[in-house]
Amino acid sequence: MLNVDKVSVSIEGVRVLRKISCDIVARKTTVLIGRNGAGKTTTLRAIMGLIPRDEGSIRLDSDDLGSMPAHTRARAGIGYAPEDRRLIPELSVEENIRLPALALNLDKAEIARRLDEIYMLLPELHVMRSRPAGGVSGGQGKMVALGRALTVARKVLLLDEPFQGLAPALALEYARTLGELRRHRPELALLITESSPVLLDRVADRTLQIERGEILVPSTKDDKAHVHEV
Amino acid sequence: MSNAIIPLLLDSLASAALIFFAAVGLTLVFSVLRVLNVAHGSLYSIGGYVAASVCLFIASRQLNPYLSFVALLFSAVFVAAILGPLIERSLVRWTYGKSEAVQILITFGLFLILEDLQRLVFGVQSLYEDSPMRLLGTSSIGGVVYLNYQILLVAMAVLVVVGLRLLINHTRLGRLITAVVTDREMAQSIGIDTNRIFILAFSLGVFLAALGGALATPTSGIAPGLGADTMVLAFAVAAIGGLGQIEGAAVASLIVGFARVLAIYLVPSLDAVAPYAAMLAVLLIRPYGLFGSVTARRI
Amino acid sequence: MSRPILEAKNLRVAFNGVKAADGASIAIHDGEFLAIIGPNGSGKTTLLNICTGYIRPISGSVLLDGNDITRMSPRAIARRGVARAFQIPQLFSAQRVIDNMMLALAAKDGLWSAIRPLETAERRDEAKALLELVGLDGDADRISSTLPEGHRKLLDIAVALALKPRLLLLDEPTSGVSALERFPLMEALMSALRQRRITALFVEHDMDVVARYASRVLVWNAGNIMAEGRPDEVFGNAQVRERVVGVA
Amino acid sequence: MRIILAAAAVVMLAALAFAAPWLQFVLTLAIAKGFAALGVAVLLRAGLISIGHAMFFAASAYGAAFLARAGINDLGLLLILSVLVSALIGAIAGSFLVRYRAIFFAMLNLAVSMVFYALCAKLYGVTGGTDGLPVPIPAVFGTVFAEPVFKSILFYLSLTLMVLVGLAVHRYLDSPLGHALSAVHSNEIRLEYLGIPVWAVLLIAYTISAALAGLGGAIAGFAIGRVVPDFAFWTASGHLVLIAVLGGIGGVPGAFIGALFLELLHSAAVTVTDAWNLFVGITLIVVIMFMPQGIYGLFERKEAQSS
Repeated sequence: MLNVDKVSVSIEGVRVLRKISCDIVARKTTVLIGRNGAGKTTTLRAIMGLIPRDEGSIRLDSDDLGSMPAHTRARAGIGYAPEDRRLIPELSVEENIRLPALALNLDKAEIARRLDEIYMLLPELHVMRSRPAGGVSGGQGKMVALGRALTVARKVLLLDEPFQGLAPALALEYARTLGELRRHRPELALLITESSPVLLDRVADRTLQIERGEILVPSTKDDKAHVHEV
Repeated sequence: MSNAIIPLLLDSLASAALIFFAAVGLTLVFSVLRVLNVAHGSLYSIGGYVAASVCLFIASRQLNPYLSFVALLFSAVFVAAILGPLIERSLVRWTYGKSEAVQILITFGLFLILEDLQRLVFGVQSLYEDSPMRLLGTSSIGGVVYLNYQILLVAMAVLVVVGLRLLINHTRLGRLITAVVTDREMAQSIGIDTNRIFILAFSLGVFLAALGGALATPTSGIAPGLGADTMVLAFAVAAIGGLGQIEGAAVASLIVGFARVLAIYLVPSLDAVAPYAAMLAVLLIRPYGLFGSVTARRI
Repeated sequence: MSRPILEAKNLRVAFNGVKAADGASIAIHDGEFLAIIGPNGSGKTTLLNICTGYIRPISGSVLLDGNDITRMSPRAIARRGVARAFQIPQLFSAQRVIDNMMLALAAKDGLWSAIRPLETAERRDEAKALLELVGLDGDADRISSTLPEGHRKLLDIAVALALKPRLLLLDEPTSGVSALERFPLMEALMSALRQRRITALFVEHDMDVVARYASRVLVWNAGNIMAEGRPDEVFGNAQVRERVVGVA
Repeated sequence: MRIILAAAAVVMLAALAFAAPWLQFVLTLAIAKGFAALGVAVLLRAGLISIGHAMFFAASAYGAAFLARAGINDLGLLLILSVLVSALIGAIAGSFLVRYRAIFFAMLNLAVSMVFYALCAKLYGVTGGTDGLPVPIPAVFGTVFAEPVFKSILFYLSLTLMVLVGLAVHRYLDSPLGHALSAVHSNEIRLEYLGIPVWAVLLIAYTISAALAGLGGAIAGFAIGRVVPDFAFWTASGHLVLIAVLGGIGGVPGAFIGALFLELLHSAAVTVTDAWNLFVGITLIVVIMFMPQGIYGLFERKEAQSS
């Protein structure tokens, strides 16, 4: 579905990604594992067009995303929840979740349908929907960011370190939600980055390992070994 | 007593309205684009030059004098439609995400260019055409005579404040602007075409500046150097109100307008000092302006 | 037990209605390596912010060697021998790695001593030695913003050590450091602390690190101390296991 | 290599002024503005952009005019006193301005300088209003020279000061204090946690930068023979920043290179076109967009390649 081909990215003259290639497949949850600074976030930002590429191509189905400005990703159906939430504090939780729908100029019925779906998956968002987003805790904020990404994600959902900074109890909760999401939206292609793979064991269909800006192609055995080591 | 106070208040209000027009575009552009446009004053004076030229043309051809009101408005639209997108795309866009020093210098370069272009196009003479002001005549309250044009200025300023607030809080475009103001990258990744918002916001800023210049010409005429003078005044007002704060700019305009008129009545030689003294006084007590705030850095 | 170096008494702090500290008191004694653990958002970083004067508590006091430092600036507290390494590394990102170190060393020497160049032979050697300790000696001449996240973290710690503190506060020293580098880093850090007789307090998420290195553990939850004691005691506590460590 | 280059440049300037005396005035003025731009460049290292330094430039020139009126007429004494005046004003203004950063610092400097400007222009009885004040030719070691001779002396004195003061500033920037100044731009929190008082680092820098601007202003006052309020107008401050950036803020020579470049270009261009600012504006934008290290950066890059 989403195809990343030989993409290289530099930040301030330093190569951060070196010719990475990977396929993000529909109906599968792909986990991109790597330590901090390995290039996980940069990979997602490159897919979202938030950072210029030195070379390589990014395609969604048959469309070349690389040549299009960043905001077209959302219209193409790629949802993205950055690690640091990035909500608009003065708007309510629900307004934050609705925002992408406004940007995409969806009609009222469609907005309502998507909101219902999100509230079903994340009932706690419904409870706090009228609270200002600036007043929710860090963990709850992650849920709101997930909800907002789901408003957009028709085809692909990118989650950047969703468990980073979550207390263990909340992390379990979040992992359960991802399981629910897989059941309700089976067609979705999920790409999740993570530095500690403990919690992903139950959600990951496939894992990719990224190290110093390169995606390794590990044998299944190595992969498993890595997962269990930590 | 009231004989002294009422004209003072009216003068202050009218002065505040003109000052507000000079500053509101600056503060609006800053809030959306995060760029302090040093060339803002030049856009104000270009609006003034275009409006004065058209009004002089209308007067010289003895066309319907009421056309000059249309001319004032359309001069501003004209300037904004041409210069807004042109400047944003060619220069201002390049500075996004760069340091303030770079932004100030690039727009200072633009200021130098626009000031000389104005001299080349409109010459070094001052232009003065006050038919719009004369047409509206005068009224009197309690024996105090004042110009109806001043009331029009105040009304226009109020209209702009209310209009901008409605736009930002109650329209789809306003929501998208809020998102861009808060977090550009997030706005892009949820599907907002930020470049479009930037062009719109910058052009709106240019429109407000040019409108200010156009509305001011009937009262004071226009001459070289106005751009530089307007710039510092706009700076002062925007800073007092809190950069990026529209209501803040309105309140700051009132303060500066009042300070200025008071100085003219009391110590005429200090009228030019008043706005900056007010700015200094406010910023020393509230460094981020009356309505501004700064968030602490997380560590 | 010896007299505490640092004591925070009856602290109360709140952010947006969330209580980061609610009347709790903590103390760090000479020679300790005290770990603070607890769920995210429970106010651990805030605790460090208070102890270093970055924020002021609503009520309560912080004592250093028995002297009240509650209302002092981070600068004044730093000059009294308390150094800090940050969760998000705080570096002079546009400067070279070695310049980061030398400026810290110069700060300790006193900036005003002379209008001599920052880079002197002995200062460079001293900086190199500290960089070697954290394994960054090969990166001395790189611009620090170009270091990978994990290495920036190490540099941040080395900068704090350059201040030759008596008390070092470390905010998640191993986060951002790869699993493989974690233990070597901790070993090096521990030996540096022992050698220089530095007392340390560290906030940490990696329970393996805590279990192996902490001399005492304090569990912080919702602005209060939930448990306190030797690592084995604390990890034996059922409540702690459930709420903080997370049962897999 | 760099020292040889700099020495060669200074010798060339001296020779140029000797061979073409009509250039002396332009070169003196360029060095004067170079001092002021160097002051701006010092603050730019900390990421602070001042759109108000023309105030110190003007204050010092006014100071020289007032002191001359009060009967002091020795060049050396006048220079020292007027620089002290601007340093003192700098220390006072700086003591509250250094609390601010970024755009707020820029705006407050602007505000202070505009109050100063407006006062100079309006207080006719004291400052002569927009006509300004004359700065008479002072005595040099007790001797009053004819104007052409004095202007030559002034030029060679400025050139000498450029070298001496330039070296001193270079030394300052290379010291821990100078490095701490650049560090303010990178990370103030870390500086505080190193126990370094940021305000003191900045106040010292601000006072030095005001003194540098003052030195330039005094020289300009003597060279022109008059000081007017426009010395302090915000566009003049803008030009100082422009010179600093044009030259390149990386090193001390940048400010002087920028000033020389601009002044020489100016005197060449005014004979051809009226639209001088148009030209400067375009140059500034081109330099910022395509040569972020300024003109001085070109030399540095060459050296890096050759070594």
